[in-house]
Amino acid sequence: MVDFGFGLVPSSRINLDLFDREKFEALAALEPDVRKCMACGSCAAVCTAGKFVRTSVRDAIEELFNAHPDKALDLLKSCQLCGKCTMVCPRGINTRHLILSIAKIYGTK
Amino acid sequence: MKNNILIIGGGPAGLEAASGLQRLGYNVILIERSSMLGGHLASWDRLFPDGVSARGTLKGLLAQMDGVKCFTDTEVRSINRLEKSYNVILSNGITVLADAVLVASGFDLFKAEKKEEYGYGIYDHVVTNADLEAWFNAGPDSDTRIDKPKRIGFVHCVGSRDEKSGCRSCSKVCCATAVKQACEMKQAFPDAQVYCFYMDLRMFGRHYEDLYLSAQKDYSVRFIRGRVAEVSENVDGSLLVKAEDTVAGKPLKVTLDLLVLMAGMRPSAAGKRVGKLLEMPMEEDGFFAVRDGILAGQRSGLPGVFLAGAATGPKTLPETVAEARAAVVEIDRYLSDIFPNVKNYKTLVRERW
Amino acid sequence: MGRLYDLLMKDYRLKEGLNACINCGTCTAICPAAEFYRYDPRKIVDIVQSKDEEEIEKLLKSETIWYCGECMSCVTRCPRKNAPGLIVMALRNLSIELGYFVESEKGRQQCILTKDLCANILDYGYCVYPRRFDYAGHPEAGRVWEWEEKHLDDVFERLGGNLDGGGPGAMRRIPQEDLDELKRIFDETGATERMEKVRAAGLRKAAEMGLTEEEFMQKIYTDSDPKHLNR
Amino acid sequence: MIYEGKQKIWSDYQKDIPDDHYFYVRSCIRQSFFPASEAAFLKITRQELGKDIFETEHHTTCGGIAYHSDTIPQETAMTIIARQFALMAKYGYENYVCSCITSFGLYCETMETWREFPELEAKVRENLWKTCKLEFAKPKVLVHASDLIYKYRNLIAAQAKHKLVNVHTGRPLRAVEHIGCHYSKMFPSKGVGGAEYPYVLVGMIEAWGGEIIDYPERRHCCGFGFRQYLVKGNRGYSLSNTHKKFESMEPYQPDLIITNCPGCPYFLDRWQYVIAESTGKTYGENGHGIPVLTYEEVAGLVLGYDPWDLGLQTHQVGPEPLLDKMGIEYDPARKFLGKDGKDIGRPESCMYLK
Repeated sequence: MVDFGFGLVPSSRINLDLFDREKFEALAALEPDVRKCMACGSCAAVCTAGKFVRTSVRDAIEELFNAHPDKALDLLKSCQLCGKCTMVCPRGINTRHLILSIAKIYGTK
Repeated sequence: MKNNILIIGGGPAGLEAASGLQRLGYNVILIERSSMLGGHLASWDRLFPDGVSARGTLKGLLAQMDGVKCFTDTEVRSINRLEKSYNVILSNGITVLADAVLVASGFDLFKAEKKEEYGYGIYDHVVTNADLEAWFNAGPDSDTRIDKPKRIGFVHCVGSRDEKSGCRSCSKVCCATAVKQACEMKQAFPDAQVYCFYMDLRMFGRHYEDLYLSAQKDYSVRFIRGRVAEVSENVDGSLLVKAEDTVAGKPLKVTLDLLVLMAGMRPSAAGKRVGKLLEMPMEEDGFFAVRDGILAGQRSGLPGVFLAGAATGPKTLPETVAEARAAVVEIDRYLSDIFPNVKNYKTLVRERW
Repeated sequence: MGRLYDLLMKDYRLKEGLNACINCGTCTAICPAAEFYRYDPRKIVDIVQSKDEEEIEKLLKSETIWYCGECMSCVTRCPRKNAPGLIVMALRNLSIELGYFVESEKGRQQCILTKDLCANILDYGYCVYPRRFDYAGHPEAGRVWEWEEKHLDDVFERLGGNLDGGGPGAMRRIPQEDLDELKRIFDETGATERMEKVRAAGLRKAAEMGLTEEEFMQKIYTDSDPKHLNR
Repeated sequence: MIYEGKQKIWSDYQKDIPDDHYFYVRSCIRQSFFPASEAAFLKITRQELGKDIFETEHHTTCGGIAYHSDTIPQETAMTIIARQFALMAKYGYENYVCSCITSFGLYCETMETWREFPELEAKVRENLWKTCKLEFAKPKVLVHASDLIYKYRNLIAAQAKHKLVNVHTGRPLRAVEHIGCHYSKMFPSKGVGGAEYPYVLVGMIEAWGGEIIDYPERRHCCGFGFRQYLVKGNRGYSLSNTHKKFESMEPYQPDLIITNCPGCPYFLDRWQYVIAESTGKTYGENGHGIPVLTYEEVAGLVLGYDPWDLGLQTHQVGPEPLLDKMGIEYDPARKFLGKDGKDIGRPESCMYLK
């Protein structure tokens, strides 16, 4: 193989065809409210951990839909389960339970 | 002698106003360009937000038309303003001396093929909101483009909020229509994955937000905040759709078996012709101007010419019906003022409440 | 209204390219750069229209504005008739004017681009000149170019070109009087000044990085920090 | 795919292309890498069709690549352009045809900006007089050289020696068309067929017997990106965009790619080489690439010109599979000879790409 000093670079494009529906259905069975998010960002705005480390329930849900569960977990790894997001969610999502459920379904441990 | 009122347009606005004016005792003549009454409602299947039957609603409107002279397949050929009224010659040869004219010319659906990058009329599995309603009406085998789709996308704002296609404004009804149709497609194809591509979800009316929530919760519709930028066709005939997920801030692609374009509401071409004959003022967006958007929403800039429904911009069906009733009141006031000596026979038969 | 925004608005490309953005993402959806760099043109337009001085300054010193390939695919699609590609050009122009471009790795590349392209125009009257397109610096030009480079005169003769020859034809030598006119255009319209400005800023940055001009040029030609790319 | 739908769009985007009398302006990239293509354009238009296409040695670059690499100010580019236009008028022409797509886009952009901001036009007019003592002028009609070949496509077909048909199977050859981004993406009305479904190359392929492939990434940029190629550290961008296109067109098994932009054929050709040599992947049959041709080269082949006169030996992806399908006779031994049979060696062979 020839080394040209540069090569193909990774793509950032979301490919919805890769979405793992079965796994998401398992999550929704545990916590149906995951579907109710309307991406308003209230949770991220009040997030205690988010002031120090990028943390966002909203973005994590989006990443799950976008076939990047690894990124979703990354966005939640600093969560302290303080529950402020649950208090502010206008759709009344039990975000703490949702976060725990995501960890359960998608977590490696 | 009674006052003659000419109503141009046999859609929901024209029908509702006609029955109201007839009931007050006026002599009402309604003309409709096409061969049947009902306008766009006649080709729709179910109505948001509660899914009531469009056919049933139209039946309700038509049931009160007794006494109204209706001419279908009829257009205005010429209009001349006289001192207090209008001399109107119709395409069927009849001349009407109208003391008031109600323009209820409605809207045209945006021609989706004008949004070239979405490939309507080019790619095999791209349809419009109207096509989908026709398919709901006519049954599963009525449209080969809709072939047991497993992945379905809805594109909001097609020909709306788009200066490229000559329309800056919002068409108001497409968001709710898209969400309604998304749920209906899920009912038809429970295994399908359904996506809605939106910029803002304008679910402003009563029960609309419930419809949205239900689409998410009960029908698993995925809402993606991003305008579809481009559609193309794969070698197997499926569609490749590109947008940005603006929540994630990343470009996105998805393969779909069916794409539904939410064609917006544009000024009716036939209405524009009438407007030209009357020299009735229009706004930049092509819809007719009203005298006062709050206090005189049914009055045009011309004496004795009134407006109702989507002729003055995108409206929901309840708004259209309410405007038609408002027009009845406005016309009645106007005619009582201008023709104080004409005795219109007001109905004495009380409704049975 | 802040200073940088005002400076930007003097650029005809911004006047042409910015109506109110609605953040719909059509530009990013089909942007060739958005997929391969950490790049979102929508956000650039949004920052400019925010008129936030601090954010605009950050942008002018950022890597972000150098990711665009100026293909202008975004222009076709924007529902508000914006031209994100033209907005990026105006930002780059201002970044160069203010000397901010050397603060980013991608921005510094202007030093070598300006030097090479302007030299080609002033020396030969062309943006590209084959004798200055070397296989060593362009291994992707292929084995065929490796061969052509060695036999450029013969290849051009064979293909009906007129390399460095008189009169019309492909790659002819452009008469000196015409090159002189190009030079006068450069002097009159700010291109010469731009060349000097870019070189001076580059030299300053090279000194700051402890590099000679040559080392600096070599470095900016080949360097590419992984941070530009997606993981 | 519904062909009639495209026809409707094509009929909306027809442009005025005068039949004759043009001032011709060359392309920097095309001259450097495809000099025989420009020679073929002049031979076809002047000798085969008897058109008046005038060229002066005094014209220069339009500055487009420097402008789009952000190395010269807008006003500099505009004044260089004004100089080109002034030369056209000086030699008595009012129709302007350029060989380069970047130029074409920049001319369109410039004229549009002048129209919108007359004070800028006045400034450029003044610059032009001050620096070159030339009278400001604007072309009556501006076209790209591919517009002209499109216009003459049926005349060329009438003189065709070969068709874009597989002589072994009798089937039309399957062509991918690649339009330079600056041809119509900025100003859809300036391109034949518009921005979404450009017809300029499709028309040629159809007239010469071939069949067009419409694949998902058809509209995507080749990835040149000016600075994204010119600086070595950025070339991953350029390569990756071409790669995206090839991955998308692969299932359609195209016989050739036809281009109208000077840079695109270079990139679509050379990046196939890089992909092959660095990953082992090839997109044609049996280790070959997909031949990438300029529209002049395709027109030349159709008219029976010798492939080596057309410069097909300077492509890294060998054209032989295409020549064989078209039934064109060629002498492999003469491929890399210089003028009058002079031996000038030959390129080294590649590791993966045949």
